[in-house]
Amino acid sequence: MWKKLIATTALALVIGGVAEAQTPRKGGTIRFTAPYGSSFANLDIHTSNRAQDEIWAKAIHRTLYNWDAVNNKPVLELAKSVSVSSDGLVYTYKLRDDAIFHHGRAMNADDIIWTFTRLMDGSKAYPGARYIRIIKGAVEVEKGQAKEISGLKKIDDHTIEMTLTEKVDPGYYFYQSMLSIYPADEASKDSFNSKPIGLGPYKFSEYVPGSRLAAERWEKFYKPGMPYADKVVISIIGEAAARDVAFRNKEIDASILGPAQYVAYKADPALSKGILEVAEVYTRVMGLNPTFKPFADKRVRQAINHAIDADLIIKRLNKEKAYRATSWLPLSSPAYDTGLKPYAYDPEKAKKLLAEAGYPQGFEFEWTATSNESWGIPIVEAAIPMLEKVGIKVKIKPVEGTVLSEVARKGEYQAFIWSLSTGPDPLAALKCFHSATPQTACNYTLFKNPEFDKLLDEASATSDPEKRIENLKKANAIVYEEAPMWFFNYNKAVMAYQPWLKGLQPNATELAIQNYEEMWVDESSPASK
Amino acid sequence: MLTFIVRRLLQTLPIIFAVAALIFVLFSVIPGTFASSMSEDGRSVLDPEIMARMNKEFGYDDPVYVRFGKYIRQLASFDLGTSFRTRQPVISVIADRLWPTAQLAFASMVFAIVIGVPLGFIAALRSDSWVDMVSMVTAVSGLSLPKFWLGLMLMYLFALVLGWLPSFGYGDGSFRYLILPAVALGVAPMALLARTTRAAVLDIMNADFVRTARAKGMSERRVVQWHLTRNALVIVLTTIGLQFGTVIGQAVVVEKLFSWPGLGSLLVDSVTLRDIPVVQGSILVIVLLFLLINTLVDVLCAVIDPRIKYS
Amino acid sequence: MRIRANLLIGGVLFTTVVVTGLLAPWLAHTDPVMDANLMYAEEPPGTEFWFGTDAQGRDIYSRVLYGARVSLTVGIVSQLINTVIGVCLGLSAGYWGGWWDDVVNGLTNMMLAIPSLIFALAIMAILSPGLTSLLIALGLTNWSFTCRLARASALSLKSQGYVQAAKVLGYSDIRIMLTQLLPNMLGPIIVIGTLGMGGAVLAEAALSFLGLGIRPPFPSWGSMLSDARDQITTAPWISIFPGLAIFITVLGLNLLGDGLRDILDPHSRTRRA
Amino acid sequence: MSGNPLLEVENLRIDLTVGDTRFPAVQDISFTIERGETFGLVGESGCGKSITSLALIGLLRHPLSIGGGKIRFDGREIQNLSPGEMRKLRGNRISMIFQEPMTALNPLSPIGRQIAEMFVLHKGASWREAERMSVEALASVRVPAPERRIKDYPHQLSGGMRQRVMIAIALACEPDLLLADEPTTALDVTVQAEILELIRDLSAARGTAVLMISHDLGLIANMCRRVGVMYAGRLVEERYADEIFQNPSHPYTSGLVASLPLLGARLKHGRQRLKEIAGVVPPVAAFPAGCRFNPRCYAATDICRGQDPGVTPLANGGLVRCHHHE
Repeated sequence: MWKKLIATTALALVIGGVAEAQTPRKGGTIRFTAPYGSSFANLDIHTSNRAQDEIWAKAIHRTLYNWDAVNNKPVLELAKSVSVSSDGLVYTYKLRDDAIFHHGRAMNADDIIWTFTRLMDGSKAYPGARYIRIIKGAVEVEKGQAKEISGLKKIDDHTIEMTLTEKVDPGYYFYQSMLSIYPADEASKDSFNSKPIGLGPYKFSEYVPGSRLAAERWEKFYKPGMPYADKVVISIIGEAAARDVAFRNKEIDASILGPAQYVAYKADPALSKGILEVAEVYTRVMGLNPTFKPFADKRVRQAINHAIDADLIIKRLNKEKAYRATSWLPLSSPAYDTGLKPYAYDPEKAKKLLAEAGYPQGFEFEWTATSNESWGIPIVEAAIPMLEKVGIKVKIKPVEGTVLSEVARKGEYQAFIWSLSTGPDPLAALKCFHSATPQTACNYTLFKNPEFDKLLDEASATSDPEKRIENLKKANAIVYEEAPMWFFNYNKAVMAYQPWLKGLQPNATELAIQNYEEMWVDESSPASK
Repeated sequence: MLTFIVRRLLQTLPIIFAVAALIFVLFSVIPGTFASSMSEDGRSVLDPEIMARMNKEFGYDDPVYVRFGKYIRQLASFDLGTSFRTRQPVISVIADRLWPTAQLAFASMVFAIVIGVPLGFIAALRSDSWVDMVSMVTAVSGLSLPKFWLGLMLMYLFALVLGWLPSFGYGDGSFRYLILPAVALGVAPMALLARTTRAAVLDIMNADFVRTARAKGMSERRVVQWHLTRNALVIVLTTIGLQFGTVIGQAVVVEKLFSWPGLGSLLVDSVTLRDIPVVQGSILVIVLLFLLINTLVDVLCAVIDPRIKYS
Repeated sequence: MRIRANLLIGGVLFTTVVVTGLLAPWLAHTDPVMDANLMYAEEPPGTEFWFGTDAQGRDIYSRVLYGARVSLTVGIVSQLINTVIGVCLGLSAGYWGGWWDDVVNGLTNMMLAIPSLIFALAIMAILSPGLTSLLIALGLTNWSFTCRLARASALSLKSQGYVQAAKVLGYSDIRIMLTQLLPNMLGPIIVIGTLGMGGAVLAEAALSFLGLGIRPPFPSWGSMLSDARDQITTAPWISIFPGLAIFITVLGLNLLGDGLRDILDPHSRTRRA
Repeated sequence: MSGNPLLEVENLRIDLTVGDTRFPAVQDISFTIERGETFGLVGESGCGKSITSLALIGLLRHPLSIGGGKIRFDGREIQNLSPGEMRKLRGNRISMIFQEPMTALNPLSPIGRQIAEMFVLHKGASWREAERMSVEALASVRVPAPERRIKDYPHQLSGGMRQRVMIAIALACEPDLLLADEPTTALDVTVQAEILELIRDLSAARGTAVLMISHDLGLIANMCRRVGVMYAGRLVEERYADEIFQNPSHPYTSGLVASLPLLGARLKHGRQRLKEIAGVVPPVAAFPAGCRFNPRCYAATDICRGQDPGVTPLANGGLVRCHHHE
C-alpha cells in the first residue's frame, strides 16, 4: 500500500516535471468542472466552506497562505516572508508589494486586517471565523466586545504583526479560500456580490448561476509569466454520468471520477493516459456510538474491524479508488505510522472477541448511511453479509448528508458511515478525539482516553517538530487500539484530464481545487484559441 | 372578459395562501439545518459556535408560530426572505433561474404540442389503422420511460455517439443547448397530448354537430377546419395547461441531469442544503407560474368556448 | 378491436409482473440482499448469472424479480391511498356540498397547483428516504384527479331517483354514499388508479435519481436503475434490466388503463388525459 | 325528368360489420317518394329507420355501410357516387334535420355562421352576403329579431329555437328532399306542434319533399301522405296514412295503432288500457328466422317461424310483408 502511494506521488511529480519541462503555452481556455452539486453558493467566498465554491474562488481570490500540493504543506502566498517570535506566538509578515487587485489597486496591510475583521462579524456567522479565532482578540470582535482584533497590527503598508493564542502553525489555518483577502474599499459595496474583485490569477468576467463561472487572465498577477491561459471557464456538472459524457465528448478538460468511471477510464487505452491520482486526506469510517451498549465494549468494536473484509470491498466496490485505512490519520499525513498494520480480516477472531464481550450470538444494530457510492449504503450493503457471518445483524437507516451530519453531532445514532477530513494538519485532525472536544464539534464517538489527551496536549505545547510527530503517532496508535470506529479507507481522488491540459497539481487536501495559474492548454485543445 | 380574468385571478389567491402555509409547515419539520448541511461533505467541520450563530441568524431558535408570523408578514409585502446560502434576497436568486426554466418548459411544451397534437389528430382521423396503432404505441411507450433514463440515453446518443449536440449545460443559452433537455422533458407531455388529442378528436368526430356539418355537404377537410379543430382545441388546451405543472415538476430531474440552471435544479439543491427560504420561494413561484398559465388557458378556452363564461 | 389489444397486452404484461413478484422466492436464484459476493462483482450476463451481477456482486436477475415486489407495492399501495383519499373527499364533497365542498375544492386545486413530484420530493426529505416514506409521499400527492372525478359523479348521481329513494327510506348518508353512489363511479376510478400506478413506479425512479428514493434492504427498480447510471458505459446490464422492468410494467399499466377505460368509462375518453 | 319520382329506393341493404362478419341491419327496403310529397317512416327504436335516412344522404360510417340495392335520386343512382359528388347533393338538394337540437349544432360557433356556411358552401356566397342571407333564413323560420339572434351561440337558445335554426339550415338551399329524423322527439309537447307546422308550411311553400322519421305513428299520420312501417330492418307495411289507421294490415302495425291513445277512443271503447306489443326489437345479430316479428306476433304460426314472408301488394298501392295479413 505504501509503495502505491509513493508510486502515485511519483506519478504526480512526473506530471509536474513534465509540465515544467515543456514550455507552457500562452492562450486558450481552461474548461474546468465543479462536480460537487449543481450550483455555487454565491460570489462571496467568505460565506461558504464548501469545496464546490473553493473551485471557483481559486481562480479569482488568494489567501495569506496557499497549499503546496507537491510538498504537501501550506506555504506563504500573499507574504514574501515571515518571522516568528521565540515563544512561537507572534508572527510578523512582510506582505507582497506586487499583488494587485483586479480593480487596479495594490494590496496592503489594511486589506488583510479589514478582511479578517469582517470574517469575525459575529452576526454574520462566517464559517472562516473559526480559523481567525486563533488570533488574539478575534473572539472579542466576534462577541461584539471589540471593534478591532487586538492581535492583528499594521506595522506599515506591507508589514503586519499577528499574535496567536496558541502555538500552532498558522499556515494550516489561513490557506483556505473562505479566508480570501478582499479589497477593503470595494468589498463593502453591494456591487461586490455580483462582481467579485480579488488577487487571483483570473479576473471575474461572467457568472451564470447554476451553470458556470468564467474569468479572464489578470495581466498584473504577481507570479511572473502567469497565468498562461486567456480564460478559465468552470462549469457546474453535478451528475457523474453527465460529466462522463461531457468529458468523452471533449467538452470539458478535466473531470473528477467516481469508482465506476475510474475502472472504465483505466481500461481505456486513450483515456488511461490522462488520469491523476492522489491520496486525499479523507478517512472513511464507521463511527460506533459508545452509548449503544454493545459498542461500549472495546472488544466488540475491534470485532467489527476484524469482521469486515475492507480490502475486498475496496478492491471490488471502490474499484481500488481508495487505500486501506489503518487508523485515523491518512497516508499523506506527516504523522502517518507505516509500522501500524490495519486490522486483519479474521471472522474467527471477531467471533471470539464477541463471545468474550458477552455476545456469542451477536446482536443487531442500526447503521445510518447516506447514498454515497464510495462511503454510503452501497458499502453498507456489501458489509452486511460479512457482519451476518459473525452473528451481527444490521438494519440500514438511510439519510441525507445534511441529516447525517446532524445526527452524528447529536449522537442520535448507533453507527454511521461517513467520509471525514483528516488533514492536512495531523494535530487538528487528532483533536477530534480529545476528551475536551465536544461531540458537536467532531468527537462524534465521544472518545475519552486520558493517555491520548496527555499525548495531544504535549504535542500542541512543544516546539520540537520531531517530538510532536512522535506524540501524534502514538496518539494515532491509541485510536487504532481503542477502535472507536471501523477504519475503512482513505480516499484516492482521481481526476481525468484531456491530453492537452497541463500543469495539474496533486492536491491531497482536495484534488478538485487547483491553482489555475499553473495550468495551461496546448494547441490540440478544441478551445486552444 | 376583463371581469372574468379578474375573477379567475382572485380565485387563485386562496390557493397561493394555502400553498404558502402548507410549505411553511412542511419545511418547519424537515430534519437537518442549513448549518448542518455545511459540514455534510465531512471536509471542513463547522464548530458548534458558528452553527449556533447561524441557526440564530436564520431564526431557527424562534418558536414556530413566531417564524410563521414573520413569514406571512414578509409574503404580504411580496418579500420571499433571504437565502441562507447566498445571503441575498430569495427573489433575486429565483429571478436568475426563472428564464432558463421558462425556456426549457416552453421548448418542451412546444415540442410536445408540435409533435403530439398532430400525431393525435392523424391517429384519430385514421383511427384503427396501423398509423393509429404505431403512433399510440409510441405515445404510451414515451409515457413509460423514467425521465432521467431517457435523458441519459439521449445524451449518449446525440452528444457522444453522433456528436450533434452538446451534452450538458446552458452554454450561451442558444437553441443547441436546449434541444436535448427539452426533448427529454417533452416526450411525456407529447405522449399525453397525442393520446388526449386522439381521444378528443374521436369524441368530436362522433358528435352530432359534426354529423350535421357533414349533412350540410361539407368536405372532410372543412369539417376538420371549421368544426373539429376548435372544439378539440378546448380539451387540448386544458390538457396543455395541466401538463405545464407536470413539466415544471419533472424539470427537477431533467435540469439536474443536464446541468441546466433552472428553478428545478435550484430547488433540489436548496432542499439538499436546507436553504429553506429558497425552497419555499421556488415552490411558491412554481405554483404561481402554474396558476398563471392555467388562468391564461382558462381565458383562452373562454375565448374559444362561449359557454365557459357563463358557467 | 384496438380496445381488446390494449387490454390484452396490458393485462398480460401486468399479470406477468405480478406473478414474477409473487413467485420471486421460487424463481430467484439467490437472496437479493444477502448474497452479495464481491468476488463476483459486475459479471456480465451469462449462464450462471442470467442478467449479470451488480457492483456488490448480487445476482441482478434475482434482484429484478424481487424488485417487482417493491415496485408493485409502491404502485398499488400508493394508489390505494390516493384513491381512498380522493374518493372520501370527492364523494363527501359532492354529496354534502356546502362549506365542506368549498374546502375540498380548495384542497384539490392546491394539490393540482403543486407539481406532484416536487411535493413528493419535499415529503421524502422530511420523512427521510425509505419505503414507508415513499408510500406516504406518493400516496398523498396524487389524489386530485380521483377527487375531482368522485365529486363530479356524486354531484350528478345524487339527484338520481334511486339515490333520492334511498334518502326517503331513511338510509344514513354514509350508507347512501357507500352503497348507492360509490358502485356507480367505480369504473372510471379504477381506470385512474391503474394509470396512476404506472405514474407511481416512474415517480419512484425519479425520486431515486434525486437521492430520495427507497433504500435497502430490498431492491427497487428505481434505485437499481439510478444507482447504476454511472456504470452505463462499463456495465450497462446493471441498468438495462431494471430499466426494462420499469418500462414493461408501466407500459402494461398504461395499456391496461386505456383498455379498462374503453370498457368501464366509455363516454369520457377525454376526462383525464 | 319530371316524370320520375324524386326518390326511389330499391332493395336497399345496410350492413353492420363486426370483425369479419357482416350482418344486414337493414334489408330489402324499397319505397319511392314523389316530388313535394311527405313520406313517413315509423318504427320502434333500433328498427333501422334512422340508418336508412343516413344511407340516403350518404352519411353511413364504419361499421355501417350500404350492402346492396339502389338509391335513385331524381332519376340518378346515388349509392355509388364519389364523396365529392355526394357532397354537392348533400345540404343542397337533400338535407337533414336531426333528433337532438341540443347537440346537433356546433357549440362554439354563432348560429348565424352555421346557417351562413350553407350559402358559402353551396351558393358560392361570400361570408358577408351569407350572413345577410342567414338573417333572412332565420326570419323565415319565425325566429324573432333574427339580426340580433345570428350572433347568439346555441347554448343561449331554447330547444325549440335550436330546432328552428336546424330547419333554417336544412332549408337554406331550398332542397328537393328533406330528411327529418325524429325532429320533435327531444322537444316539449307544446313546441312540437309548432315545429311540425313549420316543417309542413315551409316544405309546402318550397315544394320540398319530406321523409319524416318517427316512432310516433300519430305524428306521422298527421304529417304524411304515405307511411312505411319498419320492423327489425325490414319495411313491413306501406300504405296511405289514413288507411293505415283504419285498416292496418300487418300485425305489427295493428299493434302500433292499438297502442295509440286516440282522442275520443275512451268514449268509443270505454276505459281500457292501451295495448302494448310484448317483447323488444331483436338485435341485428340475432334476427329470428322466418318472419322477424314472429316471436312477438299474436298470430304467428309455423310458417311464420320457418319462412320469410314476401311482399304482398294491397289495394290502393299498399304493400305488406306478412303471411297472415288482414
